[in-house]
Amino acid sequence: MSALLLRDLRLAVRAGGGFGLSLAFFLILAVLVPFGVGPDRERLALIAPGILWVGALLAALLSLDRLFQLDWEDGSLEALATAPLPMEGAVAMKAAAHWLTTGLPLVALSPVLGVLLNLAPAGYVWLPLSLLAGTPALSMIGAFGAALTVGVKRGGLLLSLLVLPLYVPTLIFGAEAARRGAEGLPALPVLLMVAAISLAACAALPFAAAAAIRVSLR
Amino acid sequence: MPDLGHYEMTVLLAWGGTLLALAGLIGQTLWRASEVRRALEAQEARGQSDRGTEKVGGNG
Amino acid sequence: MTDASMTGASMSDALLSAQGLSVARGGVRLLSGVSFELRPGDALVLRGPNGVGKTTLLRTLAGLQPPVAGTVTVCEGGLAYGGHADAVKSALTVTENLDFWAAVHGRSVDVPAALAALDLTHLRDRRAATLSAGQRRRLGLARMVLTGRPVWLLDEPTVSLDKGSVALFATALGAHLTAGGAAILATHIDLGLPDATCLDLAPSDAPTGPGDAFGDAFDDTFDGAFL
Amino acid sequence: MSLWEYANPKKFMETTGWLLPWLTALTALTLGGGLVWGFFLTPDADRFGSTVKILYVHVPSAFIAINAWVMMLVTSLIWLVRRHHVSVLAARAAAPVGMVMTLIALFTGAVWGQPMWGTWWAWDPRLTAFLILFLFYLGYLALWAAIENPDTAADLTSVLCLVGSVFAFLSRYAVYFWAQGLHQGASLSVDRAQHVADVYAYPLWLTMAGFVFLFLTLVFVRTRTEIRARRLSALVARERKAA
Repeated sequence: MSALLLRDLRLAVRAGGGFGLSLAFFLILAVLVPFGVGPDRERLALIAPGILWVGALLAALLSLDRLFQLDWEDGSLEALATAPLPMEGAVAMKAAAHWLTTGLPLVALSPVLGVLLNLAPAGYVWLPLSLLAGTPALSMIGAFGAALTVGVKRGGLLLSLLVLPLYVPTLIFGAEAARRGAEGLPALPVLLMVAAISLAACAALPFAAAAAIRVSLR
Repeated sequence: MPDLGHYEMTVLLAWGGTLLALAGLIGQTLWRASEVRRALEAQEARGQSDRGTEKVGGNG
Repeated sequence: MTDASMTGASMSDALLSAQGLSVARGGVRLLSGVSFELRPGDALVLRGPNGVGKTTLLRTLAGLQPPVAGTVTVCEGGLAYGGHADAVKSALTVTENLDFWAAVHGRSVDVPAALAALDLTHLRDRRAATLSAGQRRRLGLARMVLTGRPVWLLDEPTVSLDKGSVALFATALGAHLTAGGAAILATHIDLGLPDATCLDLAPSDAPTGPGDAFGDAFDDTFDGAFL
Repeated sequence: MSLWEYANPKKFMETTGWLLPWLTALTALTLGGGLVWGFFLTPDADRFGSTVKILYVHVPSAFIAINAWVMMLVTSLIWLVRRHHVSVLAARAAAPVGMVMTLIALFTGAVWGQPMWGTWWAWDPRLTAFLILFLFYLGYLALWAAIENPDTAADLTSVLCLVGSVFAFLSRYAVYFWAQGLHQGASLSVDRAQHVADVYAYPLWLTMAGFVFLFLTLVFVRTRTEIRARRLSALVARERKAA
């Protein structure tokens, strides 16, 4: 299974792999928000954790519809289905590859963008921490959505419609953890909640996603 | 018409919206039911006619 | 799940057997009553007009799709499936593609052998995007050699291959068969395999496929009243 | 004859064939009676004034909105486990009804809260939970519409329904947690029916029964339509194959 992870990482970094795209999107979003909301530093500080969380969520969503689509089109998915590799494992590795190429860079970039939005000092610890705890869930739930829409032509829009409602708990707890951290309130319990959602998603969703892929391969 | 007092607008709006939505739902349900039913009968008729001897209602 | 090394599989028991198999596509039953047994060294060529269900049958044998009726039993460490698409990643080089599949199948020692079998050694560092259709097809077939699995299921393996490549593929397949493997091919051209048995597929006349439950008419009274 | 017998289309059509006239009459009776009773014959409540009449549409529609999804969850499970076509088609039939009921609950809830909150939409946790439920219904129906092969669509939507139910349940608590910060007026929640005085409770139970029967009638009619649509596509496919 690690071979699949390494292959996907190599593919993502190669030209046209789309590695930098979601990062660029996150950066652009963080730049656009003040244009929309106004340069008032107080107001920006208030909304910084929430906006950065929504930005990270949308950036993760952006690169999800290609997760299985490329393998579906060039026959790799069929070859993987008949390989000795369990499909659940393949899906988990794909989600892990997505997390490593998209989730982690977002976590790393979030403090930098925090500066643009006048994030409170404590936020520079808690925002990346909450994103670190939340992005695995974003990748895994997104992989499940991508598995559902792999057979659908132009499934990208449908994927967003299916996945965004599923993102609500992660977003609420994640953004709340970041906000409380930024305001100096006790944020650990909320952070644990986000981590719990991520762990539960990574434990259970590969089975649902693998089932969806087997159905789509029929 | 009962005297709805101060909140008349609110109550009428809520009830009006609900009845409208229910009417729309029931209407769409019945309309699609008859649509599909007519199309199925046409298809079954076509299925019967070109097979000639098939008994009615048989599963062809 | 250890791979049954080919020579180990005893000559008598079948590598793959299908009994009373019937397959469907999009709710319509294409083939029914397909039965055969595949012994080591056998090659089975599926013949029939386009759309009769060759691909659907191969996919059902590969386990990608459940059969509507009948059973498929495959020996341990079973089969490798080569579909229309060659499962080749354009962004990777030829060796990277094969290294990946070798790692997945746990056989990384055979990559040079697979490359040589399909005469791809001189292309080993070329990015797959720059390969011609024929070369990509040969890379896909090299993956089959790499899996080390006894039963090959090949869907139109020789499409877009020139004369020389077809001969190359035939020799690779011949080597696979003499080593005790077996293969089922859906193809139109004669691969010159001496003892290949042919299976001519005819469309099934049975009623419709999984949609059977909806096959029979209803005699209902209610809607007639006011619809 | 076990319950599963009803899952084969022919049996289901025959049974609903004679059942539906009675069910329609019962729906008309209970729904009509309940609404008339609730609207015309109940006195004004002391604090809420006549807005209490909105109770008779808000509470039942909210009740159906939630239970329609539960029914879809059960029928999806039946489809995944026992592969009965009728149960998954019943799920597909129930989804639009559930969605409309969610919309009604949202609309009436917002309208009811308006005098209290002074705005047409306050992020009240209960209403927000229904907003999320509405998105789940939307996603479910969109997935059905996006896939041609009916069996694949049935499987994928059933898996989505299972996973969606877990997240819908989780979202409900997340929203309650998230709305802690808000300072809310009197709670206008679905469970208000418990402490409502008897004179209001009886018509409420009647309208609740009316909505339940309406739901059943609509789901039966729509399921029959789905079965006919499947039979139509099966016949067309067979005709294309024979040609």
